[in-house]
Amino acid sequence: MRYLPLTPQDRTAMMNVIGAASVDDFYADVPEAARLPGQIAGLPDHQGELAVERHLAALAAKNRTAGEGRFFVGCGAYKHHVPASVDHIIQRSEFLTTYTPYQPEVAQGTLQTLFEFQTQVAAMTAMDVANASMYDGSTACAEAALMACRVTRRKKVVLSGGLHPHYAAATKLLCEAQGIEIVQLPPAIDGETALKDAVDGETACVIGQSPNVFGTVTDLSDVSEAAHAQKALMVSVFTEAVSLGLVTPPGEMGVDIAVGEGQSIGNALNFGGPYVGLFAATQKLTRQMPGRLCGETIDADGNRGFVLTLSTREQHIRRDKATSNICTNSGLCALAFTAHMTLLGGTGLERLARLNHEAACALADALEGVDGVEVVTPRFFNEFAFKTPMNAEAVLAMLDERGVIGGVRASRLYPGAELDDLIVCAATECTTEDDIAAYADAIQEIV
Amino acid sequence: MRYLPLTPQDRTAMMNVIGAASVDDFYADVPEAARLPGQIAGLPDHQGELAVERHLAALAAKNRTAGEGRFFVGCGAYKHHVPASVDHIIQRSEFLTTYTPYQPEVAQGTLQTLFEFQTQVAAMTAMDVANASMYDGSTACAEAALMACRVTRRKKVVLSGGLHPHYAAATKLLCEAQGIEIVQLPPAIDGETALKDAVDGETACVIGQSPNVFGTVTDLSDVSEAAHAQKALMVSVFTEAVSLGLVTPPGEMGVDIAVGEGQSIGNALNFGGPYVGLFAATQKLTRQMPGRLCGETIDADGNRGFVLTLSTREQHIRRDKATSNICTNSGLCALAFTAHMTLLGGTGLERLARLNHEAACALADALEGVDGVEVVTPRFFNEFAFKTPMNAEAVLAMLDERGVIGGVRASRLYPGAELDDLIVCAATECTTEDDIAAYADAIQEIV
Amino acid sequence: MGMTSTGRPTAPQAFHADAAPQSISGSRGLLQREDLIFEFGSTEKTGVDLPAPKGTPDRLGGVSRKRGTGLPGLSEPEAVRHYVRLSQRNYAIDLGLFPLGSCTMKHNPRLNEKAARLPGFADIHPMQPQYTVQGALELIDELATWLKTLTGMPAVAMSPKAGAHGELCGMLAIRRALEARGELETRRRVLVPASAHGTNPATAIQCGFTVDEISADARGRVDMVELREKLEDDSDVAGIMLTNPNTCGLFETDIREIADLIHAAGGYFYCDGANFNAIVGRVRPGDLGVDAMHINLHKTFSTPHGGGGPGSGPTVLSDALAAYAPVPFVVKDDAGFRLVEDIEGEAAESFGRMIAFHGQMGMFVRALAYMLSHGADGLKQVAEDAVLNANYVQAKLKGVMTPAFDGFCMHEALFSDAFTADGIETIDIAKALIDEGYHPMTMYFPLVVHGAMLLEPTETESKAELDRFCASLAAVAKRAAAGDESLKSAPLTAPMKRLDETRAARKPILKWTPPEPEAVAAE
Amino acid sequence: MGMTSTGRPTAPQAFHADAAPQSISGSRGLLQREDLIFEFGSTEKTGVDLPAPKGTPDRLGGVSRKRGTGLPGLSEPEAVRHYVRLSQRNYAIDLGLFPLGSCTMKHNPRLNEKAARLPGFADIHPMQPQYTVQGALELIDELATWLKTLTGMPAVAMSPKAGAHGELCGMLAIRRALEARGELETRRRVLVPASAHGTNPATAIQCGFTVDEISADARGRVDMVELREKLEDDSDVAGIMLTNPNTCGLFETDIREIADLIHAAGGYFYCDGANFNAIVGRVRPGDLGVDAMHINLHKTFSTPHGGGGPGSGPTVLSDALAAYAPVPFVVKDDAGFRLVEDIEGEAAESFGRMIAFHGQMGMFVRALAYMLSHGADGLKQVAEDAVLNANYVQAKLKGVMTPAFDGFCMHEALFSDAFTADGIETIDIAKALIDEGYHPMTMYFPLVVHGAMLLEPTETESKAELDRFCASLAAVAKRAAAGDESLKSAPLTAPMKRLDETRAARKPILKWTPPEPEAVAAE
Ligand SMILES: Cc1ncc(COP(=O)(O)O)c(C=O)c1O
Ligand SMILES: Cc1ncc(COP(=O)(O)O)c(C=O)c1O
Repeated sequence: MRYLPLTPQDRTAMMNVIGAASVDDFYADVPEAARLPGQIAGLPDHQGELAVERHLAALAAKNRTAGEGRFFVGCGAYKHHVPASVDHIIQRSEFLTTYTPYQPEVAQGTLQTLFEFQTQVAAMTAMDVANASMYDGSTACAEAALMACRVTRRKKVVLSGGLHPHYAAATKLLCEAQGIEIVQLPPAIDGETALKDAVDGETACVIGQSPNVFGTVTDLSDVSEAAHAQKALMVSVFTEAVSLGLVTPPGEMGVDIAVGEGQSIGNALNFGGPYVGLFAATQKLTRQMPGRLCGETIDADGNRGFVLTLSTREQHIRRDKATSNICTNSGLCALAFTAHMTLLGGTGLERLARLNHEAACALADALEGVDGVEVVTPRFFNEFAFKTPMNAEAVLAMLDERGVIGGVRASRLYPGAELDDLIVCAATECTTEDDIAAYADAIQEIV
Repeated sequence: MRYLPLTPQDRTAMMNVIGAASVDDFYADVPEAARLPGQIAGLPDHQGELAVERHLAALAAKNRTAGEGRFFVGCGAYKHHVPASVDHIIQRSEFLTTYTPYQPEVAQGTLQTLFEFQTQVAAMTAMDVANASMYDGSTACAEAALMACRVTRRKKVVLSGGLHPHYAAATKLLCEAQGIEIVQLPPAIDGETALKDAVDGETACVIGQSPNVFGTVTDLSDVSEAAHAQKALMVSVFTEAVSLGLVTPPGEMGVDIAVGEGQSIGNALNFGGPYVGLFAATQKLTRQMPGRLCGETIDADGNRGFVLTLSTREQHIRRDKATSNICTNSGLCALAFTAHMTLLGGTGLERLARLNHEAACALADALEGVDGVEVVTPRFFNEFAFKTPMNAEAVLAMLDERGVIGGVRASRLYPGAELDDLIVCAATECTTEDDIAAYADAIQEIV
Repeated sequence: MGMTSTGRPTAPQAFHADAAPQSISGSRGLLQREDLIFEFGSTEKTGVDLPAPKGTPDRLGGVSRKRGTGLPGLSEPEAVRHYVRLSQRNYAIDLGLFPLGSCTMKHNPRLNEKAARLPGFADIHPMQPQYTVQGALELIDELATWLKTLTGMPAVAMSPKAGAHGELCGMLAIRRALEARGELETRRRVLVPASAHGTNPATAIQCGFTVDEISADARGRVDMVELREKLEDDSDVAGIMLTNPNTCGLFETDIREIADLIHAAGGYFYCDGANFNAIVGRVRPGDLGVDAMHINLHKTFSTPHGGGGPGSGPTVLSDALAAYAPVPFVVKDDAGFRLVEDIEGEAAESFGRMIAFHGQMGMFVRALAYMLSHGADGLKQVAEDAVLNANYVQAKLKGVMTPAFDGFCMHEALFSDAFTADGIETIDIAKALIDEGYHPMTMYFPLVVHGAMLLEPTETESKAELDRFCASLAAVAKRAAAGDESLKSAPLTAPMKRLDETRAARKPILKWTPPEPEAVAAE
Repeated sequence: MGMTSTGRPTAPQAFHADAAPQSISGSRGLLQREDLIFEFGSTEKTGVDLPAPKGTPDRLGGVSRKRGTGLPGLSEPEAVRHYVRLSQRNYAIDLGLFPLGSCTMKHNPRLNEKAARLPGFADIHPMQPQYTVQGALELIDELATWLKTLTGMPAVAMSPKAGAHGELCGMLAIRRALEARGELETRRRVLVPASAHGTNPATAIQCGFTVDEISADARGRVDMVELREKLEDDSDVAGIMLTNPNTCGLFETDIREIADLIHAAGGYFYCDGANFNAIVGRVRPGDLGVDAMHINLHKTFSTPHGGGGPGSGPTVLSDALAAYAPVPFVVKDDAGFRLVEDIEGEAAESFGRMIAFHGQMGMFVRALAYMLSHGADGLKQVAEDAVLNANYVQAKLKGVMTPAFDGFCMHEALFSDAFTADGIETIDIAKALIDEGYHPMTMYFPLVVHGAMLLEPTETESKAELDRFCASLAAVAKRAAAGDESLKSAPLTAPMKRLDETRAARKPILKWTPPEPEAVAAE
């Protein structure tokens, strides 16, 4: 078997050194009842690369890729172009096949890139500190709620009506497990505006999103003020990291904890994972943050180097007192993120953001040109919701017949709610003028 | 521009250090007449990755890949499976972006792999020594002819009727430029058998091929004897390196110079290039070989290391007295070759060869099952020629309509000759039983 | 400077490896100096060419960024060089044996990387219509079948993004089950062995449970006497979190009895499956009475660790817990494959949603490629070779180091620091291994062994590599036993000397800040 | 051990950098010991799983191999590790500045690698029907258009597989032209400057010409006086092979006059285009009277050197030579793109076929990706930055080293060893650069300059990198001027000390042979 270096002779020689008669000796502790006669039944035997590759390629061929058509799906994951060099970098053996940098003398590559990642995320969010990544945006959001409760010693969390429903669900799940009350505001396109009235003296934190799940961008400053007035923390969420190049960042809105999804930068769509959760906060909250932190120090020769630090917050040291149970995070996706950001630079990020916004504006203009269509998102970055007189599911199906994957129906995000006529669509730097024209023409034909 | 690190400020600062007013100063020696007003006309301006990628992907999409259909084309290049790890290895920055290992202290990676490559090629061909690669099999063949003339101080080369016509052409071209007479035997499926009668006292070398362009495998021992009897050298050619796992290798047939195409091992089809020419010879001919040679030595601490050696044969030292003008060779393709061979090992190579042969045998059996079809290659490895009552070009077109790319018509290889009813087809480990059945069924329908 | 045969210096003071001249560039041979991007990048530079925006009026309604990020860019040549240079400061599986116990650092096949990058997997969106991603759903279903069959469990939740997340999944299922039984308020106590990985107690707490620690007995297994005591009053017992094979690298001899006791007590058995590599293909957790177990695809099933992630922790569930699995999950019917995304219908009892989308698709592809490559026969061999390699290492080292427990081990060999001279610590041995060209073993874990050294070679190491490794570690161990002070200055041949972690924690510097604040603003 | 500010050791004898302990493993930190595969591989091992052959009767007619190859295999983990470890013993562009004059070691964009691997380019067969590869033929045609437009030449031959092969192509075209004129027998003399690259004379000879060397004048250009002399009797002149910009990094001031003289003499002007990077987008060789010129796609157009190849050397041809271009070539007609493969019809006058197939497709894709990325505007900038960088290096070093010639240079800066103290040679400076973390410059070439050091930074180096490089080289140069003997022991920080090339040539060991011959046979 190609992945197993031991030869039969090796095995025998090693058995002799060990003084064991057969491998069965090593499994002597396995209860009789659990000992299998031979290999596990019902599964195929080993196969060569060619066979495996053909099997998987056949499955892949059954999927329609975002790249092959006119594609407008967003809602928490976005189709962007990732430079080829980013993939080359993350495939470097030394980054790909190494572990969490617990031995800093032989892990400076990973550690320096994490330090650069933290610096970039802090600058992009305009926050003081950022950690070395979480699983994804949704789990980062849940951890932010728990952190806010730890910090404020309160047990109530208010969720905006514009918060991505999956993020809300993941947050609700963990909070309720810890007896934290969740106040979920009803889905609303301009959901963040209602937040300030929902905060009270028991509130640990308010969680708003901008751009939100309907694409609406909102200045959360006054919500932050309202929260702070009640000694609650302000948590803000973003699912489109590229927006940070153009839209008011958390740090400019008095936010205490900023979390978001980093997929858009450096990472492919991957059907939802792996992605990279971004987590940033104000200086004074540093020691309450979940996840790993990379810090600067010196070595025995006095040279600058980097290490994982403040691990007394973490499970492997603090166990049941830890700020979170997270261990493995999204290291390699964070590397892809930081590599792409390094290529972009601040100037490139801003330009990329502008191109995304202009594409979305052009799309909105084109769709508004069709009568019966109403763009309902008041202010947006690269994503917005629009209404048609017809059922959204039917519209999307007809769009597909015309070669357009038009977006996500709000009813998939909010099964209960009466949002059957709403479609959420996104445009990025990958969206061409043809794509937009085709979308508008198709809608024209349909409604 | 993303590949250019200098900023406008950098350029100005550097100009000041240099003491030049503008870059035009550097081009002062350019004749007036040749100075262009601005950038060269008629070409587009720079584009981003996304645009370039889309342009090239569109071109790629206009080609039909060997992998997507039932594919039986051979004649000097073969569709094999290359392990994914091989591509990972050749994409390592340290292998991909380095130069010819002229500075051995910082090139041991390249040098040790070349030393291993030479050892593998020598063992596979059963010859004493092999060089560090040539451009491809055809140029290796031409160089072999020139080398034979240098060694024997004779000016006549005999080419078998089974030698790949493109190899023959490339050889003829260089030989005639040096006033060497070429005796080309007429195309013949069993072409090597006629060779021994063609050698005489003026002959510098006889060039035979096994497996030859019609797939015929031949024991060249007696041709070698005939050549040696006339003090001529025996040169043998192979275009399918995998055959070395099963077919009698040059070294077992008294061959003096063995050359061949190494594409089959480690390298993709690439529409014909880059490929890797293999060149091996007997010990006593070492100093007459063209191309680079890597040799073992020690460093100042007495540790074993490797260097390029015997460069007094080469153009950069010997200039007009050099054994060849070759400089850049096929380094990275040789790395792919040696990496794939290392994964295979001798045992794996033999098994791979058997699988290829069995696929070809199964194909031959299936086609012979169709009446009107005659397999005309007497002995073969993974490729053979067959006749149908119809014109080969027409047959291939009809096969294509049935989803089968059936091979190469002999008339494309030999425009002049009367071989219009002949098709040369190949099978490899990638050929499935379905592919073979489909081929037979299609032929059945056609003839 | 001289050297004894065992590689001990005759002149320790000369240990500051400065024999080679300091360079002007700051680089040395192939080890290139590389500063932080903030120190040499520029906002004037970019490695990405983007068309110029048209400048059309925006629709941001004034919600726009005031201050730029001030982040520097690099041209592509500089950026590629930056990361390639930094990469060479890392140790990796591809460079050598990586004996981190409990981490299963095995070879990562490149076929997996290639497969995961097929556009059909990498370029599909989690929210695009389900009929356009049937191949993806089928792959998830196929992988689920492998996981269920290999573990002998009826159900599996694919959402968890890593092992700890899988623990969360399992414990939330248990929580939901107790809730369904109406016993959630009373049953809060979760038994966790002292040898457990930190994520276990942390997870229990995160699910609102309390942790009750059980000690290990002299054999390194659960102390059954203590366990029985703790179960005498079992009315408040929610369950147990037990790692098997455990973190001492031993199979829990009494595991079936433990399962029975816990079930009899009205609790559930969560098994930490991080060490599944020792038994995959040979023993099915389902036959051991397990109710829930996470599987680290990034350990047993070879998906790369990537310097800290991403991972993937699908969690198998028993009949008792299956109904509570999180959404979304894939079901197959005549129409094809379908995602159940909402808490209703088939998912009415689900404990909820853990993440935004459908789990770590990229890791699923890799893991399936690995399973198909090994097959059921190969996976059994994987476990056996992993265990063989570990026992070989234990056998070769037990003469010079102190095995924590008697007898054969499973996939990892555990030693205590009993053999070391006073003043020499586990960390000194670990750092000295670096000078031998190896990554250190897991240190100071599990906590039940003093100065623990946990070695897991995995099955992808050859005998020759193991022999070389054992000879090297034996030599270091002898130095430790002899109290060789020079161990304190190890490593000497790594890119950096020993780093000061205390200093880092005392006044944390968690990001780069410009020498003078203006510098950044002025971009 | 102490160090002076310039990095010179205070105690040279301590220079044998053994301060760090010898390891038992043979590895040191991140530098892993790695033997030859023949020393640790085994015929029992394989990294490839192949189905078992059926054992059906063969059709080899007895022409089958007697003795196995005896070659060892490795499992995939061992193989990957072997090559990854070895790779780290290489210097590369991705690691740092690679100032090899005449080699144009510029950044290799990864987009090019990605594009070349598209199945539509990588997985198509050179002999499959032409209507199934229209995209490939179109790409070749598009690249040809770029090359013709950038050089201002009417035709281009795509067959040549590298620069030297392109020279062969050009000289064979000239040979064919002379033949067509019936003057082949009389015109055999080719003028080649002494400064020419070795491939030039070697190529001339390979085409059956004789070489007549012309010296360089004090300005490093062709000595016009001597040239005129050599053309006095011009009846036997076939042509001239001239590199421009030449190998001294200078533009041939009199190039138009040279072209006119050669043409007047009845000969042809072959221009070695290896240094095209200095003028691409700014000067068209077609405007200089060139008849043929090869273009190294692996230099000017960024295709990777791959440790020695593959390259690609398309050769542009003037009207005088176009008709003699080798087959195959692509033509476009209403039916689409078509390959002319035979010496007939449109190709009746072709000099023949150089290679088996259609040239280096893989390199064509990369080069076109690079051209499209830069565009006509970017390529001009490429030349200007390349020349700017070279002049910057020359300006910063001319104080400490001896420039070979006065004035500005083009894309490379040439120095002689005049400044070095007796006993210190160019090679010592080169090896000392390695300790500074840089690849040495081209040494002892061109031959017209004593102890030549030819530096070509290329346009893909940043100012910061150039500054650091110049400071390092300046320091080394000062040591050389001061006769610092310690330079002789450089490099000290590379994976190996200076290697004994003489020994290697004296009794060549060109392959591994087993300790006892039996070993291999007995597999
Ligand atoms: C025993 C054990 N349990 C749980 C975990 C946590 O897994 P992950 O890091 O994937 O969250 C680990 C990983 O180190 C482990 O070793
Ligand atoms: C001036 C000059 N001419 C010709 C060549 C030969 O090119 P290639 O190595 O591609 O054959 C080179 C390459 O080193 C060169 O520098």
